[in-house]
Amino acid sequence: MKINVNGKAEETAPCSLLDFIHQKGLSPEGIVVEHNHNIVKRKTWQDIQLQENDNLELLSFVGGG
Amino acid sequence: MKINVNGKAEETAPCSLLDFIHQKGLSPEGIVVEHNHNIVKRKTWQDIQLQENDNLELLSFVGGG
Amino acid sequence: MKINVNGKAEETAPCSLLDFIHQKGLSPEGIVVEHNHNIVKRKTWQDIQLQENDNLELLSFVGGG
Amino acid sequence: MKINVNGKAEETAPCSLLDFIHQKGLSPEGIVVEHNHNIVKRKTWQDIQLQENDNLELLSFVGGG
Amino acid sequence: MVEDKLSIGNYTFTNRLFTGTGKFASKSLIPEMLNACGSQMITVALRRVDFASKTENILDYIPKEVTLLPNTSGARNEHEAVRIARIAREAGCGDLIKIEVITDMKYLLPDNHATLLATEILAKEGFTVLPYVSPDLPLARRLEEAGAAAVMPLGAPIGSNRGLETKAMIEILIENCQIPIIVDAGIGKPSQASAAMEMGADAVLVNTAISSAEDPVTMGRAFSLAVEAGRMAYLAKMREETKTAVASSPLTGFLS
Amino acid sequence: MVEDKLSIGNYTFTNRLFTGTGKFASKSLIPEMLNACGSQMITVALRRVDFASKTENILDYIPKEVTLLPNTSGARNEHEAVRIARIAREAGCGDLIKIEVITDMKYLLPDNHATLLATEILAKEGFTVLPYVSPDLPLARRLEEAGAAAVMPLGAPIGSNRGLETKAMIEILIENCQIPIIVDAGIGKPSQASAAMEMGADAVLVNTAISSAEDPVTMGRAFSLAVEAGRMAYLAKMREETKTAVASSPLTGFLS
Amino acid sequence: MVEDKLSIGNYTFTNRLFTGTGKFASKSLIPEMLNACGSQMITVALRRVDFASKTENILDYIPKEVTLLPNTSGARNEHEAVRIARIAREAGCGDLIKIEVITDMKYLLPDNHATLLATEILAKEGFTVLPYVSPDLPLARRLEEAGAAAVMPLGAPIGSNRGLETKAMIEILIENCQIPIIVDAGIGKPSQASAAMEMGADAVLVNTAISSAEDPVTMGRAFSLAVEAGRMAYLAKMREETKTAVASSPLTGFLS
Amino acid sequence: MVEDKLSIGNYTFTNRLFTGTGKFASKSLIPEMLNACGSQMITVALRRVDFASKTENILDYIPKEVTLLPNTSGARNEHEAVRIARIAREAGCGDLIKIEVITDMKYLLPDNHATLLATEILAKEGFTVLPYVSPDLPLARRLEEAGAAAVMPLGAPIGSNRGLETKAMIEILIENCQIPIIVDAGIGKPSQASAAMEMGADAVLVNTAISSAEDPVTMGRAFSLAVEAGRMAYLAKMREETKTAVASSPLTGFLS
Repeated sequence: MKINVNGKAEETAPCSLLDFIHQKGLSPEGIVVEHNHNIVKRKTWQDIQLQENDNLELLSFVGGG
Repeated sequence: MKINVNGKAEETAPCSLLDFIHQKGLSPEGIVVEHNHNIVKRKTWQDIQLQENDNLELLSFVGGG
Repeated sequence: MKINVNGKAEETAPCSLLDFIHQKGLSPEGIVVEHNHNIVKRKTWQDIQLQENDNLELLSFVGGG
Repeated sequence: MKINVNGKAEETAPCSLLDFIHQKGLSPEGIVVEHNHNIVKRKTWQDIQLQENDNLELLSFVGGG
Repeated sequence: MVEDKLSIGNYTFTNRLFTGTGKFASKSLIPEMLNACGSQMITVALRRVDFASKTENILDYIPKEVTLLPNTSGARNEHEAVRIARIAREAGCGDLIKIEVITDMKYLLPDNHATLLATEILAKEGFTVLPYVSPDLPLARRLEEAGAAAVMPLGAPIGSNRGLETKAMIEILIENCQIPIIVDAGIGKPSQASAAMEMGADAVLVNTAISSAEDPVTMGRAFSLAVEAGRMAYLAKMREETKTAVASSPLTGFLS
Repeated sequence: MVEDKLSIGNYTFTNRLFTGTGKFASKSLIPEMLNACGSQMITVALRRVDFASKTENILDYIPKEVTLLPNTSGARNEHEAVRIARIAREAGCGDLIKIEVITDMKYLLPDNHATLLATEILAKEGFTVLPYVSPDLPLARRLEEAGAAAVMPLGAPIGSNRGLETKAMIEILIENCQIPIIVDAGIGKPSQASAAMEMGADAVLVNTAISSAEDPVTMGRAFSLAVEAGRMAYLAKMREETKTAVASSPLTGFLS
Repeated sequence: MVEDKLSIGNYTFTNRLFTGTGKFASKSLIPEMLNACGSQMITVALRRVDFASKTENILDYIPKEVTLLPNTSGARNEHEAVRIARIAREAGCGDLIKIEVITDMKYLLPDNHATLLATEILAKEGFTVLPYVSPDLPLARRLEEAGAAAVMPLGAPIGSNRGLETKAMIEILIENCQIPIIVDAGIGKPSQASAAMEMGADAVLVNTAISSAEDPVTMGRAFSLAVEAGRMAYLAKMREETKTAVASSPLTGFLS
Repeated sequence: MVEDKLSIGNYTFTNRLFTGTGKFASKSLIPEMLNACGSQMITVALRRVDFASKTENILDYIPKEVTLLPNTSGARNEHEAVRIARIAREAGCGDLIKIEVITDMKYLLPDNHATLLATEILAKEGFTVLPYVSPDLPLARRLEEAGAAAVMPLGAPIGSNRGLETKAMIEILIENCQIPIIVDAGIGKPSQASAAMEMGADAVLVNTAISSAEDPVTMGRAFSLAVEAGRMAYLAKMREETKTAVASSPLTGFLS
């Protein structure tokens, strides 16, 4: 199915948000997720099933002043 | 009758705004008047009859930076 | 006899420079002495007998920047 | 004969200082001359006959701050 | 050099020193000062007539050819500023207005945001608006969009004579704004007015430093010369500083 | 205002900007610049005639009414300075001499002591001596005793345009010397010349900032206006700075 | 001396140098720098994960005992700033937020008004809000009323190392605000950080001057010493300047 | 970082803040201050014993491990300076001497030439000579040739707290002298001491700013931290200023 990740369309098999993050090779710590424009707490990621056309923003902290 | 001039109550006989200004010993040039919160052009002063409880602001230019 | 100490004339009985310094109630440490315009080392003070009209400068360290 | 002009040796026929300056294509105004280390006034130039090994400094004003 | 004119809205000036009418020991010094410095625009304030002391009309002391710039001093917010501006225009002083909204009575610093709001309203009403502000680039850009005819950043607190203490921020306005930048407030010495012009300011407004000088007429003249000097230097392009020296006389020894 | 004259030795000036002839792109700019700024004294240097390049005589470009101030540039010690001074006088340039003894070729800083020694000799010989020095009060007092006609402290290295970097020390000279103080070297902007005059300098000498400007003629004019402005401000007495604001408009609210 | 603590909202600090994580040649320098300077709060930014370059998590380089101060860099208006703040809090970084709303990409000057609007919203939501602004007293008072925990005025453009160019306006904030004043941006040298503290600033935030130094670890230490020095001097009360000298040794001659 | 030592003649120091004993409200503050700041060299003056007031010996207040630097204050010429130096050495204070020859009682400015003459004599006699002078490169080079162990240029008049007013000239000394440059006199704030070290000074000497502070012990500590900070920054190499901003956070928008 098609979902939107950080502004780009991607194909992915149906899975939970947590699975998706692991597929991307990211470690959940220090990542923040907006799922369809709502911030979703880390502990809920495994319960969120990604749907066709979902919109994800995966954010993390970087150096800044 | 009682009118309000520059924030103070005053007694005056019924008269035109222009007459009132002359009574105060002011020369119309360089004076601006708010009559009941409306700015009134100089040429209309003689036609404005002061009424009981009218509110007048008589203003003029002073030094400023 | 009369000697000159720090620009002032003084009366004193004949004595050694060291005795004189003790008479003045000064502790030799941190004092420097010019005897007739020559700097005299501390260890020689006891051997120096003051003479009529001798000139002494007794100096010490004070606060300075 | 050989003379020394502004630090360089030069050949010249015997002549007066004034002639020499004209030969060099210089206009006397605004030029100052040291002849054998003495400043020589302009009016005397025509009377000065250059000798073998004379030393001349020909100076002029330039821009400066 | 082709004549160097400054346009503010529909007004044109050849003299880049603007002056003020505040704090002169005697009003009769004002026309003398104007005559000595050639300033073509001068500020005035508006207040209730004081019946107690029959104060003469300040306008009587300002030659007709000098443009009046009423200010909104006394305004504590945008609404009062707008009201004062309208009254001033009604008084026949034309449509120029210096917006001054001040709430702090110790440093008399302008309220930038209230000034922006007043600018938006008055520009729409056709005023030629000169807002007095603390130098701030994003604000200055909003003032431009709002239709301000110029921006008047302060150099230092009003009347303090402290000079160009906001120099760095004013330079940024000069570099990034399209409308004229007029340095207002805080300038205490001609050299500071000159420095403002050298860095590219379009004009300066000086009141206190002139009116409170021991000899205001001569001081007015001094400021106008300094402003002209600074402007000329800006146009004639100064060289950069160098760390080391650059000889003005030949570097060679005298006889080498 | 009664005319404000500056006397240096037997010479009198009404214009307090002195100029120099170094580094003009074309010598023909010199008379134009002098005409634009009204400078009444200008420096020149002395060097061996260069037979290779028939250089025109710099003096041909200086109007007769402008006083010449030969400098001793190129001198590495007091002896050379004395020799150059004597030659310059012989050349019919009068008895004015700017003593410049420089050994450091990077910052071109003057040798204060050698300058004092040359001053002692030349003053005795009847020269009107203007020594160029680093600002130093005890030295300046010796120069006075030696018969110097003025002291010329540097503001910054020659030609650096860095401005009044020695301001504090120059102020002390101004306060404590009887003879005129002429700020020389380093002034890069009219505002800096103005500032020097505001603090009480008697004159300034500017060469590089004028000759190396993109438009030297206009820049010359700018400097003369700035010097006049600073002098006027000094005479008209500026008020001190204040920490807080001092209202120029009435402090009362608009309707109170 | 009783311990000198700084409280910002519910947070307390004994070290008044705050630091940033931007522009380190290697992230591994960050913990070394923090260890060398003892800074107790450090800024971080938030951005989209870049799948291309698996960048390590900046948080892994910050010791647990150091407080995180997320900034809203990248925000072009108050709405984006609010959104970033909420995300940062959600990320478990606590409720501290440095509001940074920037539209000008050349000087990176903050949008004071948008910053005020974001502050009003976030303070209501329980954030400990540190707004980064151009120094402006009326604005600072509104930030206080809006519930800001401190005000962070800039000294000069971000990363410019130009120092305390807004000194005069920052001093006015310090004198007139109740909440802490933290000088942020533009500080390039320890002496400038020291000067900010001497005039009464409560803290300084330094990033570029440390991270872009040739030796960031030593530079971090230098800044922390300078900040401590300036704070101590402020508490130990310096004497005023005097125009003339004040002898430190007895003024009498040696033998008189 | 390898230990950073300063050698002056045969003496070596790890702390670059030198202090003075003048003007302490109570002499008992001196050892406390020394303990707080770790200064390793301190100045003392020499005067006639005052029989009237049995003044305690200043040396009793200086820990043995702290090096004494007697000054020649009170000297009006090179001869008195030489005499004082010889007496001080005789007193068993070692061969260090700060030459101070002052004739002007208002600004206490040093007599550079007399100081050079005294330096020539005392260096030949084996003294470790530290001459206190107005910054002047040609003079500093002569002091080097004469065998001075360091040069001590003034930042401003003694005790004035005016700071680094001769900054430009001191920078030139630092760049061009081989022997250590110790900024002495006029430093009023830690930030100024820091700035002197940042520009490459080898040490600073501070007396009045410490002794006349409300809390001299804390102020001593503040100065030592500032000096260390400035030195570290000099060694860690600061980046140059830039006109425009240099982002410390990513310049991209938040979600772009």
